[in-house]
Amino acid sequence: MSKVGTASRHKSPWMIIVKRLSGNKMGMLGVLIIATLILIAIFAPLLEPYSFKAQDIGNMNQAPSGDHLLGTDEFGRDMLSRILRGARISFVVGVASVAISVVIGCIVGAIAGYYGGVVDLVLTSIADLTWSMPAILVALLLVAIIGPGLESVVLAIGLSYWSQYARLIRGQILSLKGSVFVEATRSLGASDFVILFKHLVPNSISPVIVAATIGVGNAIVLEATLGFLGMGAQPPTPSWGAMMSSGTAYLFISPWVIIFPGIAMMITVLGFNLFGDALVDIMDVKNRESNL
Amino acid sequence: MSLLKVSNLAVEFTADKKTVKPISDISFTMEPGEVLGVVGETGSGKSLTAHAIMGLTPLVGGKVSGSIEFDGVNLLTLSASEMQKVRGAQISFIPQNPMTSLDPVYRVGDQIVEGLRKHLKLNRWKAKTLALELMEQLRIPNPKRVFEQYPHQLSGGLKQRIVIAIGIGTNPKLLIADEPTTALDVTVQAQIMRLFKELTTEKGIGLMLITHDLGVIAQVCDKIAVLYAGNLVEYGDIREVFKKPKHPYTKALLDCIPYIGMEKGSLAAIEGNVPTATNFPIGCRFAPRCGLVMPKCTESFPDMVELAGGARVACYKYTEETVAG
Amino acid sequence: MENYLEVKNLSVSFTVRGGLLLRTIGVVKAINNISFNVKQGEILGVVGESGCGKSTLARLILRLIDANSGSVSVKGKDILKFSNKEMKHQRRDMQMVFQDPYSVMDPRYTIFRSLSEPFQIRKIKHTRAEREKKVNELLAMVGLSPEHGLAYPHELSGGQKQRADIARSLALSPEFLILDEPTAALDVSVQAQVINLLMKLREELDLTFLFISHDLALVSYFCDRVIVMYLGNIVEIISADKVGTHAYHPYTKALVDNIFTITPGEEKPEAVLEGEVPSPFDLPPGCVFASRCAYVKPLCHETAPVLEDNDDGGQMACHYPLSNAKLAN
Amino acid sequence: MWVYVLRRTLLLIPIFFAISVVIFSLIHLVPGDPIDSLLGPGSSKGDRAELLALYGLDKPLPMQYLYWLKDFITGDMGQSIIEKQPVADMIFYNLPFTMRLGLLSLAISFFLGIFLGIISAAAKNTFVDYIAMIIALLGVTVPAFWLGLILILAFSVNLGWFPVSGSGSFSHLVLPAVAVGLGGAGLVARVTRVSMLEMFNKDFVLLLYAKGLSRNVIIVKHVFRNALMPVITILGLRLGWILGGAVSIEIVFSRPGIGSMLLTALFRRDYPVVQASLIFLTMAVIIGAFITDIIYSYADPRVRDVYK
Repeated sequence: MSKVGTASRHKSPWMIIVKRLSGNKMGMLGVLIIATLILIAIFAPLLEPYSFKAQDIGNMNQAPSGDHLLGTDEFGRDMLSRILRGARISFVVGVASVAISVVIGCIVGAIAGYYGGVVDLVLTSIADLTWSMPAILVALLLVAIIGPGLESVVLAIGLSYWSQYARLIRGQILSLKGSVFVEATRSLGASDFVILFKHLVPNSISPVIVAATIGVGNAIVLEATLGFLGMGAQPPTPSWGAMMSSGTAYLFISPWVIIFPGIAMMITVLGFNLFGDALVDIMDVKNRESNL
Repeated sequence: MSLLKVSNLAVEFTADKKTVKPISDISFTMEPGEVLGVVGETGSGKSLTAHAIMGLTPLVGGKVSGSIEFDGVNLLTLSASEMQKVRGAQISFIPQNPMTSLDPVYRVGDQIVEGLRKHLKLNRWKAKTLALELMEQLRIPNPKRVFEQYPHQLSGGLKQRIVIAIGIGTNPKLLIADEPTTALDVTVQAQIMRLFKELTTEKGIGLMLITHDLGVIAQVCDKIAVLYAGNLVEYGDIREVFKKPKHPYTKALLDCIPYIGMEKGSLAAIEGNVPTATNFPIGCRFAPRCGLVMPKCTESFPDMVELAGGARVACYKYTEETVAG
Repeated sequence: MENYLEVKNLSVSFTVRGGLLLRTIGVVKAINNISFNVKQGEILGVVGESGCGKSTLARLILRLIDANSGSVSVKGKDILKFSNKEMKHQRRDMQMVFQDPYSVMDPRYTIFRSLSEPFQIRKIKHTRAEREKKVNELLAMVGLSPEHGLAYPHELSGGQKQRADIARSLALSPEFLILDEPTAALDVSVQAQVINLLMKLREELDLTFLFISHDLALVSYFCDRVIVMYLGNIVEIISADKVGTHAYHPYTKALVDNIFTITPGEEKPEAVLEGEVPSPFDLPPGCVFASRCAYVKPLCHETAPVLEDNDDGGQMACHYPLSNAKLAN
Repeated sequence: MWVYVLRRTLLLIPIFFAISVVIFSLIHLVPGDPIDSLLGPGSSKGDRAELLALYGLDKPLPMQYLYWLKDFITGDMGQSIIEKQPVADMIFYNLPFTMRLGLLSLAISFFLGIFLGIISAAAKNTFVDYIAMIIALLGVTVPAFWLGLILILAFSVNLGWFPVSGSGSFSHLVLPAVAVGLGGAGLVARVTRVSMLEMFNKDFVLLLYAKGLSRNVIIVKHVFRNALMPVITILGLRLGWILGGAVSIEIVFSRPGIGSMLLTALFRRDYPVVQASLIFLTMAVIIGAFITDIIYSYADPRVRDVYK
């Protein structure tokens, strides 16, 4: 028998992922962007040069300058401060709504995949129908039902995106269900519960992690779009979407009110996408739908 | 002139600043019309050797060194477009898995025609006629119908015949077949091997048959080359090698194969595992598993020596004998 | 010798569905009315080409798939009638070693954890030290060291993984093992290691084996008796030492003749089978092998032969079994 | 094959019912009703009841649905409560604008996406690949409305090449279609690249090289042709995602269309309009997905056989 090496050299799948990530430049850039965003979200009040809601009638629609690095909006509020504060909202909305989607999606997907038959047919049809509908329409309608406000935006986005996770988990479980190690565990007399939660779900999780990472980016974009259409967080909450929405009226006078929040959002979403794309390679995810 | 003369063939891959050399120091020759069996276990580098000769290793980032003289021309000096004229025309290749080796979205007939048109410069009609003739020769039932079918509509045995038709249609001088029957059932395997032998003999095509199955080699080949962990360890006439294997590895390998009527308890095993390219041992790579290991086996690699009768073997047991004798 | 396992008239068919409304496209009789016995302590081989139903048979016996009809009796009790609870208990005694060592272990578990799982599923309470001792014993039994227990499956070679799978199957001290092509994915030199290991374990632990393989030479070496299957049917049951010389069924003989032996230039009787295995959908009446048989006669296309005893203590399903004289030619 | 197409077409009918039921019930969950906004202050209970009866809002919900369905099938989609004109007229006025925008965006998504995907897969890990993938990534990460605003700033305000807003001519259509289509192009490019790279590793590609075919022939005739299958699948599934951008884009460019009509109606709680436009948008997406599915099953011989 050849030597397998010492205990410290055995790498669990998780350790391999961390090691590979550190060698992936684009992935590390994504991690850096996300980490910066988290820090900004936490420390926004300390970083803001001005109060994000302080109005300054004398300095309305100022172009970027030494005083106001990113200019001011139609009420003379400092754009930089508002963008920093907006990071908090985007991050919270992104993570919270994805959490809702993932929980719903995983439950539906696991049930559909494991039990199959009519249950599967019904659940999959619903999920496919939801997935093919424009998320923005679903979210708009839901916000209209629940009423405006940040919480309802989170809920609406969460309910618009669950189907993707359901499809992923279902596909994974279907392909793993027939695999040899599941059969081996079953032949030992293991119960459905043990097989589903100790083997199938943990082995299905990689594509969900990838999808959720990129999903945070998608949720941030959807929140901004809702905000832009006036169905998101209500003023004076400094959501990036709402900022751009109120900025459209002054598009030709003060384009920076539109440009900078958009760039902030672009970098954020890019960060989540880069990280997610890197995870596809690193975790060796085969499912093509996970990073769309 | 030999049909193929491979000298000091080596392939290396570089990834993450680490270089691995899965095959090295491989030298052998093939005469026109000869059937050479290349045998080895997982990681022996037998498929890679075939890919290197076909000029397919650069596709996956492998760097080839040494020389591959085919019909007097060193293939490694040819440009990409010159090599394209050799591939599929003078040297054909039958890949490992017939089940997945055909493009799923084109009719199988068109896939035969594609190569014929490219290399023989035929028009569509002539190429089709020739393809149908080939299919007939390969005993494909109802060739006209099969021509119109897609790969998923054919059985494994039929797909393999189509792949063979693609290979021999251009009248190559050398056919390299990489585990052509491994994915098939024994009874189908026998049909295909018989076809192979007939066709190559009839057309005088040299055949390099790569397989892990010593039984197939014994039945079909004239010469045998035994690879272990990326090195050629023994080369010789098929009857000689099977009757009197020289290298301890060849001998041990032959003892591992069960046969009908074998006495219980007489199956020998080679202890240990085949090393992989990232952890090849120093010296003779078989030394850690060899029953006859000597101190110098683990120090340096033994050179290939030619014994009386043309057999060649890389083992210190024989370098000493030849030096002494 | 006493029978450990008795299989009687076992059948299963699979319905293949397709299209939008999952209409039935066809029915495959994967296992068609099969009966045989496994004697206590013997190694019974099952051999056949792909699609003959040998792997399905293994899964039916272990109730990983439900049979349509028939019975599987272990020591006289029909386990197909067992309740789930009784079956869970029964599984202790009957384990399986799988074909593909590359995917038989959960890739996220260390070998140690995979080998502990049988005890956890059985709710066998162990202290940490006891569990470690038990697992290390299992590893030692199959020629692995405690060090291998700390590895993840992807860090082991195919042969080592197969040893680990054998250890897993032995964890609950079974009486009976089904070996489903345990060496098909391994190199010959490693195959020999595993075969020798299995022979040693059988001696030491007094096991009964059902060995499934496509390799007739290996089966005839390793087993005591051999079942030859073709398209879901048993065509012959033959003593392993008679495979090469006393086959009654033309298919068994064809398999023997089609093996490439390692003796170069040995002249083979001309017995290459033409044609391919017919589609398992809607098999014609009569003998399943008739379409490829070199000795076919009109009767073969009309009625299916049944499995009958022959003079050599085996059984065959053939209207015109090959006489010994014929084989001698 | 035709039987399959027919079966799939018939399947659209239950889907239509399912969708209409869901949308109908969801809309009646929306709090507040348009009657309040129609009634001035100081109006009596009787006025209210009269209006409710006029719009059929006093009946139980399932009844309302059946009435609505009967009318809808006969082409009567009711009256807009706010605009006081038949919903059908509003839909048929707005629909062509959205259709034109949608089709041109899809064309941009498909052709630009495929182009970027092929060149980046063919030149994997080179400068060209990185540039193509950055464009694709930007397409996916940037919201359509923001891109629309930036395009206005750049091409209308600064360069003056295209009109800022409106809908009269083809030049009005260019910027909105680019803003919507770039997101789809990013998606298509990424799927094309991944699926082509996957195809490069298939066994059959090795045989193509061994046949002596040139790399370009292999890439275009074989690898791309095979990679197209998953691209079509994903395109069908994500049609809604690609066209979702059109809703906000119609607002940005002040274009008429189902999207902007829906949004206005949603704000004013104009049920009949919201309902009809949601159903039209959703059915458009589903019919689009249905068409791609038919194309897919025709293009892949393996799938074609299953449905024979």
